[in-house]
Amino acid sequence: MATVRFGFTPAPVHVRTARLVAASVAQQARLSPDLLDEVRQAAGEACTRAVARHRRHGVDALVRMKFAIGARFVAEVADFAPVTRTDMLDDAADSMELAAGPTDEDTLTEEVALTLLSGLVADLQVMDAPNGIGSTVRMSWPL
Amino acid sequence: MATVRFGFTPAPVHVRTARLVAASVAQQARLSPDLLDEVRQAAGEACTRAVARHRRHGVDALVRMKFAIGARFVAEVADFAPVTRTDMLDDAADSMELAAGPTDEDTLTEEVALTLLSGLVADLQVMDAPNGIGSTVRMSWPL
Amino acid sequence: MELTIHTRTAGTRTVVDVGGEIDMYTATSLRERILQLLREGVTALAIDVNQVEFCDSTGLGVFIGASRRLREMNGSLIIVCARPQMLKIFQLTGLDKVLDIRDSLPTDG
Amino acid sequence: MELTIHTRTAGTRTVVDVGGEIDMYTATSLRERILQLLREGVTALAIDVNQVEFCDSTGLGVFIGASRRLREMNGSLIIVCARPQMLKIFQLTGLDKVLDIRDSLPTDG
Ligand SMILES: Nc1ncnc2c1ncn2[C@@H]1O[C@H](COP(=O)(O)OP(=O)(O)O)[C@@H](O)[C@H]1O
Ligand SMILES: Nc1ncnc2c1ncn2[C@@H]1O[C@H](COP(=O)(O)OP(=O)(O)O)[C@@H](O)[C@H]1O
Repeated sequence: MATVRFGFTPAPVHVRTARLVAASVAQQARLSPDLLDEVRQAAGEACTRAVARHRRHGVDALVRMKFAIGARFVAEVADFAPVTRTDMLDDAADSMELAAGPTDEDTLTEEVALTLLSGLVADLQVMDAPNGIGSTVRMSWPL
Repeated sequence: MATVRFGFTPAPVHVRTARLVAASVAQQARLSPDLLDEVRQAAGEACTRAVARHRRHGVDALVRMKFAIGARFVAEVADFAPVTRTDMLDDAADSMELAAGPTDEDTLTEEVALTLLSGLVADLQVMDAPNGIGSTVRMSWPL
Repeated sequence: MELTIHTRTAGTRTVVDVGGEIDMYTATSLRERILQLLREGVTALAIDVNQVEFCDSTGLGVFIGASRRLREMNGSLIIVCARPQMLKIFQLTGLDKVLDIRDSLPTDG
Repeated sequence: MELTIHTRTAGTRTVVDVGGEIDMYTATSLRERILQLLREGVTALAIDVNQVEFCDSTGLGVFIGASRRLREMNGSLIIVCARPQMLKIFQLTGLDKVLDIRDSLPTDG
């Protein structure tokens, strides 16, 4: 099974490269061309959410993205920001909550990103680290 | 200083993504547009050499590429294949040696890649790991 | 691809034409441009996203923020969008029910 | 971008027209095509690289291998190249002194 990893200092500019990487790796894995835009957007959203979380908590550690090419195409994006109680309650807010919701930009971005991911990706898991530091977005698509 | 990392299972197809990553990271670091093709080719050559070395020695470990964006734009590509005596003697062969040289494809690729890198990149270092496992190509360009 | 932002007037409404990619890297300049218009007293705003090639959650966040601020000011925000790719992300997030999205600018401005 | 390989005849010479990207991923198919021509008895070969967008060391390795094999067979290899980007990598490696590189196909085939 092939693995591709991409890690980056949590800055918005690198999320663009992350989208390129996701689309390139997916294309070379021969993912259906219909799914390429979805993978590109989804990987971008997961990285955007991770950068927003690192920024909100002042965490400098690299955001990590990993692809596994096997029976399915699996993408994982891991952040290393503390998991707060609010994060857990607010997972994938509905649109009314979003419209009325947080005014802090990074928190809003995190919620919108999760809501968009929930709508976009059929196989999506968001896992908080057992020790409370970091969360991972795991997504997969058929090959 | 910003860091971007890219790691991949040593297969030729991922070298294409590695070139994309190098060009994208260099462009976003605002490297002079004149140098982008050179960075793309050089990062590709270093990764090609690493994949050839892993393949020749049957090493499955990921090839690693790392970019550091600071006073200069620094790219490092690390492999994890044993350093053999021949490798050291054959560094950056001249064209007559290449033409008469090794018939095994991966060895030829390694030598041509190093020769090309020596011609292409002004600030180039090739370092063998002190323990004899792995080598790193380090290159830098002005920002 | 970089973001382009142009402002024009249509009747009594101020229209912001956006093109390119709206993502975490470019959204700040769009947010700043809109805040500046609100500070200048604009209360009837339209954002035309028909030339947008890519938009992520950060871009949606800018629309949500603008909509919220204009509601507080008793102003109004119209999103002009006929692009299927953009409509899809409004639908996926349910924002099509919260934002006033039209396929073209209303003729009354 | 994928590699394209077309074969034609010009006088007594077999010409392989190559286009796209020659890299570690695509070089194998070019190498195989050339070996097949040699097995079929071709001894006068030209490789036209004027439509090549990108070529790395693996591609150069294919040219070196073809040149070496043809020399052993008392055959001849011409590389047709007028593209500055490609000429640069031949010069950087010194292969311009080892390979017979011409800017167009000689009229005697
Ligand atoms: N995307 C990535 N970018 C950079 N480094 C990474 C990335 N993913 C993992 N690593 C590094 O690789 C090593 C192995 O990480 P680990 O989490 O055990 O990998 P895996 O997720 O494959 O089990 C760690 O030391 C970590 O620093
Ligand atoms: N390009 C890369 N891709 C994936 N993982 C990497 C990469 N570079 C480093 N790592 C992982 O990150 C961790 C830190 O590696 P290290 O070599 O100490 O980094 P550095 O080169 O920054 O000192 C290691 O566990 C290694 O597995």
